[in-house]
Amino acid sequence: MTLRDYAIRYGFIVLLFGLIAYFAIAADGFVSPQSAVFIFQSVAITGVLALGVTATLVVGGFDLSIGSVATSAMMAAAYVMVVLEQNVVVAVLVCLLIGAIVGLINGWLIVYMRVPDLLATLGMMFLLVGLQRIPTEGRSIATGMTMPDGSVANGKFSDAFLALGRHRFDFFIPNLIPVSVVVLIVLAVLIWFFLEYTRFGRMMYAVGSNERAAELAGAPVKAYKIWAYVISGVFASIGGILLAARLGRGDIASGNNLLLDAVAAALIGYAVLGAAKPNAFGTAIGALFVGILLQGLTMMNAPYYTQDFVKGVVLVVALVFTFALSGRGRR
Amino acid sequence: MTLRDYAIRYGFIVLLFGLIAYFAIAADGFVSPQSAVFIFQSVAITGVLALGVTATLVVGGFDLSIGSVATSAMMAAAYVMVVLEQNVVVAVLVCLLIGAIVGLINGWLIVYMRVPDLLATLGMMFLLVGLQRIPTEGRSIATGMTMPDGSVANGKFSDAFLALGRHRFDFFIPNLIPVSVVVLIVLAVLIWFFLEYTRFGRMMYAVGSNERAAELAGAPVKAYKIWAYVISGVFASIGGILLAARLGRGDIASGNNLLLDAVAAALIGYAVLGAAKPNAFGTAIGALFVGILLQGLTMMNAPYYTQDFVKGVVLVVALVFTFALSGRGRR
Amino acid sequence: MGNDAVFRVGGLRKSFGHIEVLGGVSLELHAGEITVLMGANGAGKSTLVKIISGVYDHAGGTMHLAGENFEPNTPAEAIRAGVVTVHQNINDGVVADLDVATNLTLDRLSGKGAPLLFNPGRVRREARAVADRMGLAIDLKARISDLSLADRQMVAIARAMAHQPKVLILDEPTSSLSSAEADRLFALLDRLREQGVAILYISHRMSDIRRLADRIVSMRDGVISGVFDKKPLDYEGAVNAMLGRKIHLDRIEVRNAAKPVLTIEGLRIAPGAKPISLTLGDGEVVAITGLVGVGKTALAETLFGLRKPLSGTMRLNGSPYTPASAGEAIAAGVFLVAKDRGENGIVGGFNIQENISLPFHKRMSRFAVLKRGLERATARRQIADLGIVCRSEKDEMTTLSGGNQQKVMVARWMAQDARLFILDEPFQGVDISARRDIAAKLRASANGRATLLFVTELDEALETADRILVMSEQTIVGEHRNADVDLDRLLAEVAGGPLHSAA
Amino acid sequence: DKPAPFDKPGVKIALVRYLSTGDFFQAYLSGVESQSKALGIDLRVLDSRQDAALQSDMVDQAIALGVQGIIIQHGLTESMKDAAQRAVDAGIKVVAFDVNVENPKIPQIEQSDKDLARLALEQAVKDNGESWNAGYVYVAGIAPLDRRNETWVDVKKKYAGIKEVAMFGTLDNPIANSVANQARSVLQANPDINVMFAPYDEFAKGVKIAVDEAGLNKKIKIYSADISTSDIAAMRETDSAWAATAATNPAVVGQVSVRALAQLLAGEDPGHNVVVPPTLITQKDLIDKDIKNMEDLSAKLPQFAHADVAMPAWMPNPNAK
Ligand SMILES: Nc1ncnc2c1ncn2[C@@H]1O[C@H](COP(=O)(O)OP(=O)(O)OP(=O)(O)O)[C@@H](O)[C@H]1O
Ligand SMILES: Nc1ncnc2c1ncn2[C@@H]1O[C@H](COP(=O)(O)OP(=O)(O)OP(=O)(O)O)[C@@H](O)[C@H]1O
Ligand SMILES: [Mg+2]
Ligand SMILES: [Mg+2]
Repeated sequence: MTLRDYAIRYGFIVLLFGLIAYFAIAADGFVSPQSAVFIFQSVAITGVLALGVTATLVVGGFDLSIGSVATSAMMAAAYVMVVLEQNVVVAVLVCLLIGAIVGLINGWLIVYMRVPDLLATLGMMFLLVGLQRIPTEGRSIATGMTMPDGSVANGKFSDAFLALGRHRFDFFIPNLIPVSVVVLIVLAVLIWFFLEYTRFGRMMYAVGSNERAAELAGAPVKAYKIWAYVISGVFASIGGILLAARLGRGDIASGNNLLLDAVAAALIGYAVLGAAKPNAFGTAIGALFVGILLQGLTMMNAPYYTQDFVKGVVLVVALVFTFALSGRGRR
Repeated sequence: MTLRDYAIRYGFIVLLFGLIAYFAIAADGFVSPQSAVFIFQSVAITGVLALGVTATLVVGGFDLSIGSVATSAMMAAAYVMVVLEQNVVVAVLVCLLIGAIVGLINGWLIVYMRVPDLLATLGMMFLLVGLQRIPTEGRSIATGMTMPDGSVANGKFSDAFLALGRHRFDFFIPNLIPVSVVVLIVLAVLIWFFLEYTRFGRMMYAVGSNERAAELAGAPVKAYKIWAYVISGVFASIGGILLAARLGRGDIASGNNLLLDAVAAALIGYAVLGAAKPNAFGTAIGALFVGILLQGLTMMNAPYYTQDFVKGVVLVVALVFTFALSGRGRR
Repeated sequence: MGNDAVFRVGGLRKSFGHIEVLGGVSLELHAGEITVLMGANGAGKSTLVKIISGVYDHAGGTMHLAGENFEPNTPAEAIRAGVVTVHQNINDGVVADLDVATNLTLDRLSGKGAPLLFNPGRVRREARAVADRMGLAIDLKARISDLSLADRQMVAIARAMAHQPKVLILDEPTSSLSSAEADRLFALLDRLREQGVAILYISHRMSDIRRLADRIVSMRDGVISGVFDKKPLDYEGAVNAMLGRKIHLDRIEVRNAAKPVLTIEGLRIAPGAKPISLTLGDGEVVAITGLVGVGKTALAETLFGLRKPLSGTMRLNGSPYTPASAGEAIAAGVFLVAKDRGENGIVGGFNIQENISLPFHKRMSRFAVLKRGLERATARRQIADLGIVCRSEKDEMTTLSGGNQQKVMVARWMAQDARLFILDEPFQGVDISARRDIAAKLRASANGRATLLFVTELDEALETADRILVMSEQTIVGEHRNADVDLDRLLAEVAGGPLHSAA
Repeated sequence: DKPAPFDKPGVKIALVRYLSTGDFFQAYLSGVESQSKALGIDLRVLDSRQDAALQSDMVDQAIALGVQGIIIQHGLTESMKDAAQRAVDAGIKVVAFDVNVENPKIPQIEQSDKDLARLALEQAVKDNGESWNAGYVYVAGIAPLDRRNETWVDVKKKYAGIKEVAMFGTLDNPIANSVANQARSVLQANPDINVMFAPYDEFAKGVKIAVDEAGLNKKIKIYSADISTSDIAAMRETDSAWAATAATNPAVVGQVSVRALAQLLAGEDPGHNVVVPPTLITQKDLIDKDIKNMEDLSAKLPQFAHADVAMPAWMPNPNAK
């Protein structure tokens, strides 16, 4: 490998370590197990969403609805527990079901109705943003809330559900690793293994690169594409469950920022290890990268607007570096 | 033409008229010149942005930075007039320059640095969102504001500039048509004519459909792509100027929804007249469609969250109708 | 003719990474003369063409057009200087989403002097003129994406012709044309030759070369290995120079079918078509030939489960065979090498190894996890077997020459044993020696399966098959044992179909 | 017994909103609705969804609809000033809530952001003395937050011992989640913080999550503004760091807005500044009085349930059962 090849492959990782080194020196308290765990925790939700959208990127699609699926799942979890007074299992199942159904509808629209992916998922996004507010007429859901009909909702978030957001596992240090981080890591490893090492994952890449060729090689292309959207929907709903568990209520929010941050992580993933294609490992690193950047800047007391700015600059520079060097598509 | 062809071609238009007819009956005061003008005015800014992003869609790209370009232009206009105490011409030129420069950078990143379009423009979006807040440390810009250094900014929005947002031309009825609507219509006609009836426009479609073939046929493909982003940037900055002129201040919280609404309009445009590709006429109709829908719903006293929901449902249904019937991509 | 060279290339060099593809190529083109460039797959022909036409830059050497230095940085500059090229990859020549008229006049939309406004009426008139010159009978309003490959190719050629070029370069222009269309192209090339255009023509088809060549230049491994301009031209010498060895022309030994593998009865593939009945036997290689658009691909697709027959039955090894999808066909042991590899075969994001294993993931995995070792071993075996020119099994497909890409497509489906092996235009862009190799491999491995070939080129059928069937108007109209074929009858049966393309 | 025009039902008014998403705005709307109902008013809601330009158009639209009164809820001075003037010129009565339209004819309904911040900070000083290290959550450019910020700046000037060691904040949604992420970093970097001032309940919720996650809930106290049912639950948790919040009841503000407008329509003068006084709500209040939700709060803190503002004798009280 030439120096350039090394730069393409490891440039981004080097940048990441450079960043860590810089913050370690410049920001008090940046280097500690707690801090590391916290970075993971802060990106757990967007990371899970980003891993899901990676699946749709792999089959050559895109899913703009993930942010709203996450907030819909959060609202649904709260509604099931607080208003319908059901237990944690029902709440989690309802969320996952919502994710799967939305994914199925997205996939159906795109595959069978041939609506372009951006379009179908954008429509779904608007639809969900509205839908999730209808049952409570736009109110957030919390124990003791007054429903539109004047009654009071007396259910509460079960402790088991809240533990998803708050419990911490011991790991050398007691009470170190939160459930959400474990969920992130497990899902990342799962989807990474799935995409890289199983025949289904491989075929999804084939579908994304040349659909017709994959079909002529005997793959049920339509099914693969729909599955990708289902994965994306289910992952987004898991993100929503984590969000509900962390907030302890059903919070009215559009999820736009979740969408953008997740997409940023997945796209940064293109640059990791010079992959230049969607990949789960890259997505996870991309999410971490954004987390480290924001954590470090916040610890250095940088105002919020400089964080967006720095995020943008680093993103652009890192990507120029990777893509310009890798020379994909150069003659 | 078969019935189906008619349905594909005119289905969306019929839907539009159906909607208008429905609201005319159901909502008091929906049918009036003022109401029509109001609809145009309510979509003028997103419409201008949508027309710009159409140009990037035509060359097979995408521009996620338009919303932030518009708000940056708005902040810049306010800064130039209020803090730097310059006149209207300077303010407008600075805005257009910002749009053009951002477009050039986007184009350069995508064409020469080969950064994928979504990635490059997403990075630019973050960057601008941060950048526009730095000069005033996140404050909104209005006459009499205190600057970070403690001084007071005493410039004001010139009347000529405010007229861009507030003046109304007489048209049968006195003071009927606002400047922004005229701008929208002029830009829509311009870009429509450009894309459909000039060789540059045709070539842009060729570039979007098959970059390599266009290049081998002797087209300066790189230049066309960069131009598309410049168009998009400049249109977005015009949107920002209109926004600033209407608000009379540089408000950091405004313009959140511009990106998504503009993208929705441009994508709905695919369905108009069965085009199934980005086109300026469709984009304009798409923007109007959203405007009519929201206006009608508002007049029927529908709460805000049902508006998102209905927007999503109508969007999805209209598109399923068009794309499923047209059978594009069917073998 | 044979006097001053209009176009001269001297000592041209080009490398991709560490691999030198052109090692100092010198070439002259003369006005009013057709120079045929011959070379095995991967010899560097297309690379040379891309340098001349301004797509690639080069590492050394000179180019002169009419005595002046010629250094195009972009395709646009080359075109404006009068050097017009039809590239090998057809889809690089047309814009699928635009209509025929715009495609025919596409290059008039750029450059100085082009009218600013796009006037659909004028464009259609201009396109009509261009089409008429070529005798092209295509609906000008049709979208390219609705056209067959052959029609797309004709559109790309017609546009190049319309330029009144000084130098015209055609890189395998007939690889997907029928003989009727090729004849029209040849007639046109004759006219251009008379008008004094210098033409560089690249082809692997001997029939084209015999028909057109004034001079032959042979190329091997990135250098010119022979120039033949004495009449009568020494075709055999040219082939030997391009291969670096003598080609041995074994007559094929025609075999008779053993027990039947596939039996088709009363199969109708298009409304109004006569039913097809045929039997393919074990160990037999059968070629189906016919003009473009007579239904060859439709029949192939029917056998592979991609389309449903209107009526009729198929039996595979005696049991009913009704595939509903490619997946089911593959599971039943029916494999198809589809035509048009760029669209239907190659997965661009995958390397050679991943392309080869594509249809056999299930067989190459345990608990859904792919066995990468097996995958690699299979790819290596296939690369060696078919003589694919590449650095390793990890090469990206885009770095292979056209012919080698085609070999990968054949290699993919030969990686496992088939019951019925269908190949639709498998020799597209493959050089003579590789074609013989593939044909020999097909024949050598034919036992245990039935092999069915769809080819437009009659030569290819004669070189490969035990039996030749003729197709016309969506049905089989003739059958010949490939020994002492009655060529007159065969050609008459071929011509019995419509002369125009279907789409 | 009610003065004209309220002697007959069917008086038409419009509520022109800038902000609508969130509990505060939902509760405000419900207050507007309940008071309108009590007065027999036909209410139109025009929702600009944070589009300031659209909001000013909506005033024109309301004029075209022929309403008799308009409530402008939030928005920007610059964009609403002219629109409000046009409405006044058209002979329509207008009141404005939380946006200064700089018009002597238009009563300004206010929930006094300065008072909100002041009440919360006074409590903070009472609980923690006059010197502490504060983390402050603030995003510039949002009008009510800017006004609350002024009070914070004043308080810092007044007490030299109060140090702002970190300032952070974001409006990325879900806001509480994003603020929680930031607050975690801030707490990690500044272990000396003992008071968090988060003058917006979404901010406070985020800070509370971070404080809990960092296990610092006994060490840090949170002071905020605004209240909702879920805020009450969060404040009532055992060892909750959320010590106090100052709030006006958004539903009451909504009712007051309608009442002030009704007074104008009836020819009375509600005064130019109609201020709805805020209430301080401490953790101790909530626990001692066993307040679990907004209804309990209204029932047990009467000053929260009803403000005797813009309340002439003829005015029906929608809260009266
Ligand atoms: N972009 C590229 N990167 C690396 N190697 C390349 C690239 N393009 C071509 N090559 C290599 O250059 C050599 C010449 O390829 P070229 O396409 O010129 O062959 P050709 O003579 O046109 O063959 P064919 O008859 O098969 O079309 C091949 O070995 C090929 O692998
Ligand atoms: N009028 C048409 N419109 C769309 N597709 C068509 C039309 N005619 C044929 N096709 C498609 O084009 C392909 C080629 O058709 P067909 O089988 O008739 O040609 P062929 O004899 O195989 O010719 P070729 O030599 O070009 O492969 C088939 O997949 C068929 O479905
Ligand atoms: Mg070639
Ligand atoms: Mg065929």
